[in-house]
Amino acid sequence: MSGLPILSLITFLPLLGAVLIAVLPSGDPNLIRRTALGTALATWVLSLILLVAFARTQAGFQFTEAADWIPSFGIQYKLGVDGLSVLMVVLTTTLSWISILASFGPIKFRVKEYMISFLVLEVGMIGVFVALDLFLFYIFWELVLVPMYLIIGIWGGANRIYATMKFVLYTLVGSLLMLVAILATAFTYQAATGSWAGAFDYEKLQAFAAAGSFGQNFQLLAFLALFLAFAIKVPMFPFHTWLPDAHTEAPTAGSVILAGVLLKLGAYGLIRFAVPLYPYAAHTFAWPIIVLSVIAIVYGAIVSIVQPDLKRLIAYSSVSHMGFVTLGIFVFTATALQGAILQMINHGLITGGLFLLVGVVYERTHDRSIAKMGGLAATMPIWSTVFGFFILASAGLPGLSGFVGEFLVFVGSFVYAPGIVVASIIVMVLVATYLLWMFQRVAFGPVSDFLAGLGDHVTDMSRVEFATLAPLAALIVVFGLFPSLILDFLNGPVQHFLVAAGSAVGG
Amino acid sequence: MPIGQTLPFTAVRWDDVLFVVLAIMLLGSALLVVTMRDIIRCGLAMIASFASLAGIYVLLGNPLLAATQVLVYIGAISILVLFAIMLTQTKNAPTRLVFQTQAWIGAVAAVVIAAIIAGTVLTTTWPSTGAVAWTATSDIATMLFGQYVLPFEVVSVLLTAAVVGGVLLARREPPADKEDRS
Amino acid sequence: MSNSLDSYLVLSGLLFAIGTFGFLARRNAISMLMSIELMLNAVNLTIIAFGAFVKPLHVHASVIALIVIAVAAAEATVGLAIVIAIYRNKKTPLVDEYDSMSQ
Amino acid sequence: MTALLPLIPILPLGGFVLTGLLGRRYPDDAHRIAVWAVVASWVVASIVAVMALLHASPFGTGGAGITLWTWIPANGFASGFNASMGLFVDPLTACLLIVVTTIGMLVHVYSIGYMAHDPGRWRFFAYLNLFMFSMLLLVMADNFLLVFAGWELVGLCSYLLIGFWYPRRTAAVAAKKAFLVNRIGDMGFALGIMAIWTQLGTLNMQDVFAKFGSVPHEWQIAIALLIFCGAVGKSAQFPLHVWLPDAMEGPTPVSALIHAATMVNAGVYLVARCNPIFGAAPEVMVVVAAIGIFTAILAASIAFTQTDIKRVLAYSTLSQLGYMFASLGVGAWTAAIFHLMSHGFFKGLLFLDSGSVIHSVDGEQDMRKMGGLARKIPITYATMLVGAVAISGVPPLAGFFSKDEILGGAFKNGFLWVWAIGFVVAGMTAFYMFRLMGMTFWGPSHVDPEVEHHIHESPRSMTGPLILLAIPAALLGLAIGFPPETGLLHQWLAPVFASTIAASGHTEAAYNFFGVDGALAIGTTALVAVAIVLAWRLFGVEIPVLGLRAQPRPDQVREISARRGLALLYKGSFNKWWFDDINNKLFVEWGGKLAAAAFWFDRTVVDGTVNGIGTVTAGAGGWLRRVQTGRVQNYALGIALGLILVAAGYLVIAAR
Repeated sequence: MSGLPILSLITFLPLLGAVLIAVLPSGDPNLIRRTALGTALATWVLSLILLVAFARTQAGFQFTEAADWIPSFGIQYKLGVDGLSVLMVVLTTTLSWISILASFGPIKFRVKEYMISFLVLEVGMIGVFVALDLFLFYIFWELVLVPMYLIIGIWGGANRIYATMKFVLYTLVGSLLMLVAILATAFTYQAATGSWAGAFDYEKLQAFAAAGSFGQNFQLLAFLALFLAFAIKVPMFPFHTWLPDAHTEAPTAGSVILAGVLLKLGAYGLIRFAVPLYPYAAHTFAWPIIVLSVIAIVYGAIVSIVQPDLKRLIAYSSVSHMGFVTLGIFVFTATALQGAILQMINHGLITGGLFLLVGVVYERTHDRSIAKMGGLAATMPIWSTVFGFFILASAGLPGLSGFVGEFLVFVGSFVYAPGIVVASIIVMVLVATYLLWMFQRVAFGPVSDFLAGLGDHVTDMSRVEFATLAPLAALIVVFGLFPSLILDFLNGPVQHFLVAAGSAVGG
Repeated sequence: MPIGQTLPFTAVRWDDVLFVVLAIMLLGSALLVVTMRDIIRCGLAMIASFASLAGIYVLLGNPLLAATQVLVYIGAISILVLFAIMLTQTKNAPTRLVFQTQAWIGAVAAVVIAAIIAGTVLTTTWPSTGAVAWTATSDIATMLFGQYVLPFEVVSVLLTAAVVGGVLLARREPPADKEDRS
Repeated sequence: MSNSLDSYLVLSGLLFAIGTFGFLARRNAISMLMSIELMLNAVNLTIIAFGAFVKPLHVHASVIALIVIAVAAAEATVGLAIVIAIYRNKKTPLVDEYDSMSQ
Repeated sequence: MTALLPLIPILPLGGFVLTGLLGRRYPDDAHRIAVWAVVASWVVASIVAVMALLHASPFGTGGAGITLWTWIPANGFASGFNASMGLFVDPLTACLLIVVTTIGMLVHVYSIGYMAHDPGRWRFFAYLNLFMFSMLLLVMADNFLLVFAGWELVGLCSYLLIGFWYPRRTAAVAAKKAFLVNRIGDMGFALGIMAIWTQLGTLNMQDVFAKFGSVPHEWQIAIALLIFCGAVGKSAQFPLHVWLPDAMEGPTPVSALIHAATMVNAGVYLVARCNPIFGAAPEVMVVVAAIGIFTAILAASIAFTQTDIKRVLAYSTLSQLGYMFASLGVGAWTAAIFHLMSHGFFKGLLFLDSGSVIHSVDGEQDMRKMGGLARKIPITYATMLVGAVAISGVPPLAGFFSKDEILGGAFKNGFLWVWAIGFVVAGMTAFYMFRLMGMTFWGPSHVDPEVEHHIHESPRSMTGPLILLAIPAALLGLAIGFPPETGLLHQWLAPVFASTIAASGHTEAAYNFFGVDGALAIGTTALVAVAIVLAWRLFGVEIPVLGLRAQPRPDQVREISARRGLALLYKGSFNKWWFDDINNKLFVEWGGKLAAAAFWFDRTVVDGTVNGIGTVTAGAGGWLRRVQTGRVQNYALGIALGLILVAAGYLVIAAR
């Protein structure tokens, strides 16, 4: 590949920005905000360059960079992207600058620390998607945790300490299991080959796994540990309860990133690591996981219906939507996996947008309870229109991006076993129920006393707020009509996944 | 008239008698150290035990160590301890409860430790010569200032540091208002 | 008896056990320090006994014992200084009332 | 020629986008773009439809299409899912194009007047344009996924337009209800599409129909049932009929366009379009016929007693849609489309008329507060009378021909029970329509005196479309349905249904007026006449020339309905046979409880476990914390005990 280490640049540019902000005077929050936004935008532009330069038809990893890190254990600094990670990187950088822009107004104290945390968070997230060394992956994975802990714990809502502790402890349990699995894998590899070289190298390990060299019992244990780590992050039923709390307490931008990117880390891990490294175990556990996914889809939707809090409702809807992703992964068909990856991206865009919109209302009312709202369509018409748009996208309206992903997952699962779809398709009604009922109570009807009491505070969206949402809305429409823009990137990864999972191509 | 190797009319050696007497004194006074109520008496009992130990060192053919024991332990450390006792003794301090609530567990533990040590010692075959070898002071001096000169110097530095540290720690903190004046 | 290594070692073990008991049982900090001195003496006794009965250890043991005595002296100095300093703050020599570590 | 096809839906889409973006800024001129977009679309659609109906090149008898782009690519996977953005027009689509664009255009024009004083007018026109786009997409789509997209989009537009007056709670609730009930049907449709893909590996309709014979029969039945499920939802058939009457909360032009003339016909269109699928599953055809005819009589019985003018029309729509499904079910495909077209025109007319009535009496919808309006709003009255006569099936208006074909088809294809019920429903239809006419236009006025003095005929932009719609409502039957079973429509649609009819084994006996067909027609007409006279007697007006006495006696109606035996029926009809209450209990109440229980489960059991682990850990820590007393001697004791343990352990090992 070319000499320019573009992946390292993209990964560590935000860190540079964070360092720069650290030396800026904290008395000038606007300068800090602009610097952060500038860094994020620069990273975004770089990632777009990467997207354009990426060869879609070529299989395998591109732009790989490798350097020895801890040679005595074969640990490397190794980066590389395939179609899946390239999309995830761009999703991350996009949501990052949108989130930073959306934080301009709401974050008023400790701006410097906030922006530094956010940029470090971006480093971690990008790193997870580009790391090709398991140890490096783990480092980035943990790196994500710290800034998020601070963002929820310092700039969050009233119950933020509880939420952030729960989030961190829950995730830590998972990531420690993951560390155990990674080390066990490396040790097994070392024992089998007699050398540490490549013991943490994803490509080498994958080739090793493809040859069927991991024992079956080992696979079952390692897969379970890894799966648990990722399942908590996704989050899958019944490991999802940290999500509503974290979402509810996090600041708006935190929720956006949490829903938009952090949940994708888990799904990405499943696609990239858990299944290709332990295909036998993946097939063994496929049915239990499918059942859990179906439960998550339906159960998340049912629980969403009765949520009294806007953010909590969207959080539970995330559980439901992410159920599609895990379902799509574990039915091992090309169609379903394409759908699952589409759903990952769409969920990032749509739910990110929904959280931004709730943040807009929260800015004005300092309240998120649905019961207190009402008649916002009259007082905030533009907001209501945009909110309605995102709700429809979330409900899977054809022509918007949510539909294609969900439908592909359904079709792929139907090919695998029609019963899965029959059990979960009720979600089509449930999703409309909770979203439209919520929309009716928030936007329709007469203006509520609570809102009327706030008087002129309830103004319509500002330009900046609209600017954060417009790109998301545009992408939702574009991907809804031209999903091939995404799907073209996925040929290689999906093919690779299916071969690695040892299942017949197609379906 | 030289004294015989053994007690008159018996085959019991003087050395053994001396050893038993000293050992009883040692253990007895040590027990008194850890059990007596009055801490000053404890200090005095400690001096007694140190002295008995010095006697045992002589039995072991090491007069230099015995001398050092008397000089350092009895002459320096014990006096230090006695001073500390005097400095910390308050009239209203409860002298009744000298023991912790966990004392009986400590006693059991001590007994068990003693039993383990004794058992280990008695069941082990040591490469012992069976006779006490006399240690000449000159040999010790040669070795201390030859082979062990570095540790010796390190110890001297340690002692200096300990003196300085002790002074610093025990120094009465100057009250804040005095600080302003100086 | 006096020519047997075992008897000295057992004696030393008993002395050590007494010191241990003192350390564990006494409430007064100075008593505890005294118990530590007893234990150190027990160790010294062991060293010297080995030196007297085991050929290769001869003289070396004496040197080591001397160093131990020196270190013990340093320990006693600092330990007593600490006890006095704490006593000034807490107004009691009783160890079980020093519990700032429990926070 | 096919290059023109994309224009038909794209023009209204452009109208939607422009109106939506600019409408807020120019609220007074908001309707202009929208109306002209639809007019342009109508022009293009008319050209295309005429060409297609004449079987001219490039359409021929099989139709022709154009693929715009690949929507979802297969991406190199052997059987990867794929679907295209393609449009397709054949004679069946052409018939729908005529109905949709013509009525759509007229409703747009009508709305200029009807919505003149509404501040959200731009929004209304934007939504209407979006609906036109979605509906045209639905009928023109060349594959099932695109049909589904249109299917959902019309549902969305219906949602937006029913809830147009969103500050009104009932409107918001009705909108949501419509969307949700529709989604239940869509769920089945989606499953059907997946089943088709799984069985055939394509979603292109023509390919599917061509290959459908190779599907195992149980899958054929399943697919047909699932598709019918979607049709039931969209066309508001029993048991998913509950949303349509509530949908009358929307502005009246919406009721006319979406909930009478076009969207609700989508189900009929879908089943007709999928005739090879249903033809392969005759078991499902029986289900279709049964549900259709049951809905017809159920809805007609409810329409008897409703007092809201629009609700009567809504139930009438249900009933007529039931007819169409019955017709599809018995294999009288063309008759169903015929009725679809004629019903589209006369029901659209009736709704617009009712809108005009409501407009004139200041928004009042309760017929008990109307009466005697015939003279005050003559154009509305005249056109509505045409519509009522047409729907009642009085020859030679449109409704007579289409209904007669349905009943004849049922009778001749051996579905006597369908015919019998349909026959009764024909009479019921005439009765409730003339009850409506009587209560609204005839007899003494019960209008609120406040409103009474400024009752006025509607503006020309409203009456114009009424007159224009009255013409096809009256003459469509003669134009395309005469002579029966060999008329123009039959010639147009013959290629669409030919193979299915041939496969079904029903030998179409030639229409024989001096035989069974004539007898059926005369029987029906006679029943209709009796029903009209009955309604006249109860709600009518004095026509001295014919010796008919005025007997507008609501108290008499009440007296009759209070008679024993009839009382229960009256109550049932009035309460819509309690369907709303059952649904409310079953889904809203119990469903809500289920959701609440699930939430409780989530908090208590799932989260409780997590927090429980946390509490136990914290408790264990708190308990273990006591070991850390901070007292040196406790630690020392620990060390001593540890020493003992290690030493003892070592001794034990060494002793072995």
